[in-house]
Amino acid sequence: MDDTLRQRLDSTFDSLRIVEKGTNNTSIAVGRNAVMSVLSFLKQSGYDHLHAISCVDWIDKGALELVWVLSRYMRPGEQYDPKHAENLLLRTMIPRDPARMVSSIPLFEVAEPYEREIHELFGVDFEGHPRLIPLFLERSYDTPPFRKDFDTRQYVEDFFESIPSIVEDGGEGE
Amino acid sequence: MDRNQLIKWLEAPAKMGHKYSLHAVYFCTGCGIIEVPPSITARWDAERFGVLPTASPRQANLFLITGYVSVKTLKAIIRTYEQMPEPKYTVGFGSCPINGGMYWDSYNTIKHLDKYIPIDGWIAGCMPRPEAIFVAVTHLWTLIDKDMADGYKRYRKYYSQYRANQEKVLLGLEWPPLFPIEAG
Amino acid sequence: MRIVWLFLSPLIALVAGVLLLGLSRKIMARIHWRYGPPLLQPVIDIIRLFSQRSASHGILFDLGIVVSLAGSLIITLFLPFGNIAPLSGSGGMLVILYMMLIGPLGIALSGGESGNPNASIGISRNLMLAIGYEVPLLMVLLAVMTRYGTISIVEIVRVQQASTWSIASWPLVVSGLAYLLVMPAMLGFRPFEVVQAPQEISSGPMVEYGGSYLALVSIQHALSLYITISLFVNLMLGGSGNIVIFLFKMLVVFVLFLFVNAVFPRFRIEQAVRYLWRWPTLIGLIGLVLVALVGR
Amino acid sequence: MVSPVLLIAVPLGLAFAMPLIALISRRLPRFVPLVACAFNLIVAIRLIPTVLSAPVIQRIGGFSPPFCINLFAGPVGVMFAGLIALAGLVIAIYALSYIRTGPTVRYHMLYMLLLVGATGVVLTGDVFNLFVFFEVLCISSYALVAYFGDRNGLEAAAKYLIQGAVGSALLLMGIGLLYGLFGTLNMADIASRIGSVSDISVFVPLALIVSGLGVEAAIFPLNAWLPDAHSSAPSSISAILSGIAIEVGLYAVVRMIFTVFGATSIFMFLLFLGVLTVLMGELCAFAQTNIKRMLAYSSIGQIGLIVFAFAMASTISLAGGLFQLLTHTLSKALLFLAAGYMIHRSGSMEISSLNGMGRRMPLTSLAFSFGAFSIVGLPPFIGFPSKFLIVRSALEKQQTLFTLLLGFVLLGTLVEGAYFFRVVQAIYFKKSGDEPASRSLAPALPLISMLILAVLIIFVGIYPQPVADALSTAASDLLDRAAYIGSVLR
Amino acid sequence: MMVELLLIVAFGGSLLTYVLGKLSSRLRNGFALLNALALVIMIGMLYGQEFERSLPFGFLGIQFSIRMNMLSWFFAATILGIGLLAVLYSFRYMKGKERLDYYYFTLLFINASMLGTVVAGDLLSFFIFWEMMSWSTYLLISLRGGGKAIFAGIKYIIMSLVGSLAMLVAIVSLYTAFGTVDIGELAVHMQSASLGLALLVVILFSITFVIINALWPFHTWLPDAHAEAVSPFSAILSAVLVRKGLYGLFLLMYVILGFSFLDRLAVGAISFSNVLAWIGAITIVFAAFRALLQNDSKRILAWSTVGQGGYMVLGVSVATSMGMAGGTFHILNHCIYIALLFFVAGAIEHRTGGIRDLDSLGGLIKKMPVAFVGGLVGIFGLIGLPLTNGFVSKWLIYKSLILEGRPFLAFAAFLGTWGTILYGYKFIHNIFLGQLPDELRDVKRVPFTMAVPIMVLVVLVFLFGVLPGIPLSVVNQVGTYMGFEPLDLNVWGIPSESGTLNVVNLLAAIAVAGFLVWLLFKTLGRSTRVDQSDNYAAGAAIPRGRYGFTREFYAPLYRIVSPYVKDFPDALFLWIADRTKALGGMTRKIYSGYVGSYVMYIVLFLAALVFVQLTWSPW
Repeated sequence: MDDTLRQRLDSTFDSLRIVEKGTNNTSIAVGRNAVMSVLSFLKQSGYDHLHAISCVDWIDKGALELVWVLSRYMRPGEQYDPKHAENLLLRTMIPRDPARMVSSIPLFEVAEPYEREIHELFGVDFEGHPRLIPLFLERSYDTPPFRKDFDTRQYVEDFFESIPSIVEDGGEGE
Repeated sequence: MDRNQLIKWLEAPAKMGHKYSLHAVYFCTGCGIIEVPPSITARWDAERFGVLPTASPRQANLFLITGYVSVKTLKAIIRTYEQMPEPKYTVGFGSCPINGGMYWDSYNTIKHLDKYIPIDGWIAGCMPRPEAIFVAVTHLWTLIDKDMADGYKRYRKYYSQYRANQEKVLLGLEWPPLFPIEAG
Repeated sequence: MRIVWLFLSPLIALVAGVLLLGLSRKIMARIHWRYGPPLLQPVIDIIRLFSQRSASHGILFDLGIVVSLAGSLIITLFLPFGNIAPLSGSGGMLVILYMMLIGPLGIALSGGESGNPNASIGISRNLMLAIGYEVPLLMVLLAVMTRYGTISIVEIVRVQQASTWSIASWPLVVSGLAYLLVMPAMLGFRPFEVVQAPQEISSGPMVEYGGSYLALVSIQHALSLYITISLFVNLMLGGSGNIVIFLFKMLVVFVLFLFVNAVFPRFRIEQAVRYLWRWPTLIGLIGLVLVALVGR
Repeated sequence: MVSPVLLIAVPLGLAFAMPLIALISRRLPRFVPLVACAFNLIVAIRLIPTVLSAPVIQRIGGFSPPFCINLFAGPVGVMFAGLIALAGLVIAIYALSYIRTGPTVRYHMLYMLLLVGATGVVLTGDVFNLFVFFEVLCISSYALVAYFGDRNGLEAAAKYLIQGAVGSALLLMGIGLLYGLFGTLNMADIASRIGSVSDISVFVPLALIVSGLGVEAAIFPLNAWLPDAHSSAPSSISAILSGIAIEVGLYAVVRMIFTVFGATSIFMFLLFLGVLTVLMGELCAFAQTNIKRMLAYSSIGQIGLIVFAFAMASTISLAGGLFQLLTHTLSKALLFLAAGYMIHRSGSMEISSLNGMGRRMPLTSLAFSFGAFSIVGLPPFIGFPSKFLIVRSALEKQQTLFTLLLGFVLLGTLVEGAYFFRVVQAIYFKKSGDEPASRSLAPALPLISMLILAVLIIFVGIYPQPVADALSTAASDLLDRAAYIGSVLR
Repeated sequence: MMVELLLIVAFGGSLLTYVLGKLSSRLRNGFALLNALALVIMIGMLYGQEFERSLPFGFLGIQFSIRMNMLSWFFAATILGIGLLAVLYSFRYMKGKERLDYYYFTLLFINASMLGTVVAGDLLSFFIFWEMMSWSTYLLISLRGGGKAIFAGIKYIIMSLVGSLAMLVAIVSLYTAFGTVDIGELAVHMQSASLGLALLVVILFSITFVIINALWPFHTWLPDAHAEAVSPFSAILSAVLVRKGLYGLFLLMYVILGFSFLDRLAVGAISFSNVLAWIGAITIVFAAFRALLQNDSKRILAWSTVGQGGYMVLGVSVATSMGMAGGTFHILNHCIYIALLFFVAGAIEHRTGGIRDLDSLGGLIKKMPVAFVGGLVGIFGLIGLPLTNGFVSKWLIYKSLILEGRPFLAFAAFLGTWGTILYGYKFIHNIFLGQLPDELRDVKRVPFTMAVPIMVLVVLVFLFGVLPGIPLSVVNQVGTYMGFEPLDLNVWGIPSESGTLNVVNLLAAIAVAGFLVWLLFKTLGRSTRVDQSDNYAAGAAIPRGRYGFTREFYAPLYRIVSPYVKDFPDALFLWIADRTKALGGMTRKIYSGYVGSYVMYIVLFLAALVFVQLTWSPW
């Protein structure tokens, strides 16, 4: 992440924290409602490839953290060179119970399946998402399975054990 | 082909036929399938036992489920099992179909497969080796001999229970029940 | 005496066909360095299939299989087998050519009835492959028929018995070569195994065949194997006087094409038809022209 | 036996009496042409049996033949007169209800004059008399073409007038030269003296007369007036024009060449001219979208066919030519009449506007298709025997040139078949987009006239024998000059 | 006296049907059926009679005459048989459509005029009936209206006009040469005819007959005409009307000229029969591969008619007694199973509301079993499977070709058969087999009056296949009439020495084998009926209504074959058509509308006349 970008980021956005951990591992923490503007700014400055959106469940802080993984392959004015790939993480915290977030599909079409996955597994509701239908799971669960407060063993206990095994001898002989 | 083999052939050709010609539908799910190719090629050669991979379930009588069964895969397994012609045997391959294996506490995997479709034989082990398949096959021979491999009969007899379990897990199937379910 | 042969020759054909099938699986296994199933594995398969209850898609689904097997059985009556040819009098080569058509057509009708797209794709591939190999095959057959000036196959065999095999006689060696190039396609062996490609269209027309249907179809497959090879032996290799030599010749031919089958990958249907309409047809055409020039 | 001069005198008298009759009552003059034509038809039919044996020579003015104007009522002449009377009668019936607006009295008078001119040209035996009647015919047809008085009607009439005038001037010069050479105007007299003069001095008048008459007879280079005249004239007039006027012009050309000049060497030129006319007519018609222009061009094609038949100068070919002339008169009249009412109903002359006419005017479209099928020459209709005779006469020549030219002519009929069938299909099988297909028959009178023509077409088509015999005697009469001269100068 | 009555009843019947139609449709239908039935009975009574009688009235000095012999009886029987079935079929098929009186009148009028051509004793009446047949067919082809039907109609009438003009010139040149048009007398005169005249007559006549018989270069009108005509009429069109061309060829080659005369016409290898044979061969192969590319049920059948025409010409041109018998018998067989196939296609179109596109049909075997049986038997006959009538006639043709030592022609014929198998199966598969689409779920069965003709023809296909002796005896008599020694045959087949055909062994073998296999299947196999949705789809439930493979059924073959089977005769004729239109447009420029140029033309004409006379004085 070159310095010119850092200064421009600081100047345009106020509540912004940039953390550098080693080479090529910078992350930007930003407020919930500034995400879209930062995303579009980053997109204009070359970070146009959204790898993935992932979600972390900070149950003790009572918040869900959404992480956009972006990367850039050519500095403005330079030729495309895969060796110059620079990755960037954009983090934001959203409350757990009214877990609601603006969908980033207008900026990145590719975000559609990621947002559906997060909606299905973390229960985050993305406004403006065209098709928030289940992606992997056959069944629906009251607390989304990937949340920490979802006790999977308990669920298995209640649901799978509850299914009776086949009563063999009940019927008459063959 | 000694004498008593011949007598067995004459007395119960169907059973002997089934023993020595087990055409298998390999249901490639989970990590078990990687064990199947070596078992049918030069090193282990399943064909010696008459075990041959077939293209469609209609042509098969052995159903090998080779790995963990997620909820979505169960729908395909039930569909394939129901499309196989009648005297059919299923073998659960590896510990996952038996009791969920290492995914025992996962919300998305089926723990006891025999609650949904009848299983005739199990091969324990978290990825049993190809020889284990042949042990299973020979074991299946003895079961067929003693008429104990009657999974398909149990399925027909207790179909209502099986169907109930299936519908409970899969919230409604897209095809009608295989056998008519009596009231209740 | 002829009545006995009337019932015996289909049985012999059946046994020979099934043995050939079993042998082919054994030899393929040996080529793969595998031990391979017992020789009578096809018989075991058929017994097991007959004991299975299967799903039917309608009357035509059953009738088609029955017609195709009946058709193949009848051809064995027309083909001379060693010196026995029970019905060869009533029709000759033309009847054989048309009856060879009933087998695939019967399966095509019942496969179509099964309502499965894999079956329909398999059938359309089968018919395309058929018109592919029919072009050179017809040239070869016409060359043979015009060369010997008759359409009765018994006559052709008798002339070959007297003189040399037709594959060795001058103008027909070219046609023989074309016939050799076309045989894998007729047998449905590996370079041209587009019809029952298990990996691509899950065994083509046979996708919906269950127990007894699959049994009848495998019997029909064995019979068509027998018919194709015995036709080749009769026309090209002079179909010998007694049965043993006849069977031996069939075995040699069969093993030759089995080796080809064991090592070749599979054509795409378009490549197969383009190949069949290029080299075998060219050679067949040259053969036909030579026969026409050399004169009767 | 009634004298042929009545054929001319009565209609002439009635024509001039027309204004007086108009004074008596406005609606009466419409029936005068009807009466005249009927009378003519009866007289002609009465005359035919006598004339078939020997031609009737009628002296006018009491002098002996070379000096007086004589009428030559041969089989050809009388048959033509009958045909003119028949066509005139039918079209007069049609015109009763078709011509309502504008100066109807003048229309009927001119119509009568046209018929008189035509009958006169056909019957006269005197060259100058031929010119006089020819002028009467042409002038009345110029006037009638401009009857509607709309823009292209007037323009077409003007063009027709200019060309006709040039033609008549040439004709007059030719006759003057003839008179200068032989000092007589009687056809038979000229015919007998024609051999005594050097070739070139005979050829010039022949060229002048042929091209003069050719303008009216619509032979290829001279027929530029026909498409405009026929398409912008009222339908009844274009019917009478292409039915009668052209045929009479053609008769005059043939009479001049065969009997008066006896110039047998010009036939080869006429042959090529005929074939050229056929091809020109048919090809132009093929590219037409206006129904009346198409029918006009098809008339050119048919005329070319008739010229082709006449130019072969054998009795069968002349009989075929006359038969084809009869076919053309009847079927082309029927086509124009039917087309007239279809245009009247659909409002525009475009073929596309005729779509679905089969439902709206079933009888008229049936008549139209009868006419179309008979012009193309399909069996049960009148066109087939005439085409058969022409083909037979061409092939009887046993020369490859004639077979080749016949091939071209048949190609012409093929093209003709193409565009006529296209129209028939448009009428029957195309749906007319706009208003619902309310069945409204044409008024009774035109239907009657169309019905008469249709019945004639089918009857002669099925049983052509009597007509064919009569025409062959007429053809032989046209051919032998000696008999003509002998009977007149005896 | 009977033949005149036949003609009167035929023509009178058609006119009366029209008149009755005005009164009530039931009366008209009843009368049409009665008329057709009466005609069939009358032709039955005329079997075996052989006479030639001149009629009282003539035409321009030429006497008409009537001629009845085995050849004309054979064709007349096919015309009236198929005519009866077509009339019966069209009661239900045409119900509810408009212009029914017109339809029935033209249908019976065409049948009558075809009858006339066959019964005509002299060439002029033959020509008159021929012309009436062609323009009434034109009127019936474009019955349905709409752009394509009109295009098909115009195309047909122009090509048949070319044919009939050529025939007119030929007939008249014969008349001028010998003074008579009577077929009997001509046959005598022709032996002494000059070579040039004979060549001209042969070429002109064969142009007409090749056009009507839709052989290769002049076939282009047939596919359009069939696809656009109503089904009962396209059945008549392809079964019988197209075969008038063959009747003409028989008349020309055997009755008038006699085959010995034709060989004299040959120059080196190019003899008349050779050229005809090669045209037939090209037609077979070209039509077979063109039919593969079609996607409309009627167009496939139309192209198969073109192809089968090639077989008949092939059989006839070999001109041995066996080839002749094969060709003639194939005419009868083809007329049976192609009419059957068109009735089936019509029934499908009638029941599914006019769907003819093969991609949107399927699975109709469940809903229309009668149509399926008809279609299957028709396709079997078309292919020529043993036990069907097509097999016997194709067997005769192939045998004569091979024994005559003409392998390349035999190769073309065999290739044609394989092409037939491919498009025949496509016809059956796309319509009857496979998944039944949702919108066709409530299709009703084939109505009774349409099922009767289908069933009659199915019985005929098998009857003539199993007992070929019956039809072959009639074909033998036709052969003897044309100067060929009859085949020695018994009821079951041809016991000749060089390779016999014995259908009874075939029948017995197939019956026994079939029964045995059925027994094996019934005892050993136990199967349960399963609905079409219970199908293998790699574990998934099948998508409703979209689970089938019909589109571009032979796609790889299309890619290989399509560059070679472009229909260039069709393109050629269309190019000629619009060239003449352009030429017409150009010539119209002469009438430029400017009167000055008109007058200039007159003066120029005069000047040219005089100038030519002065310089060369030719006149």
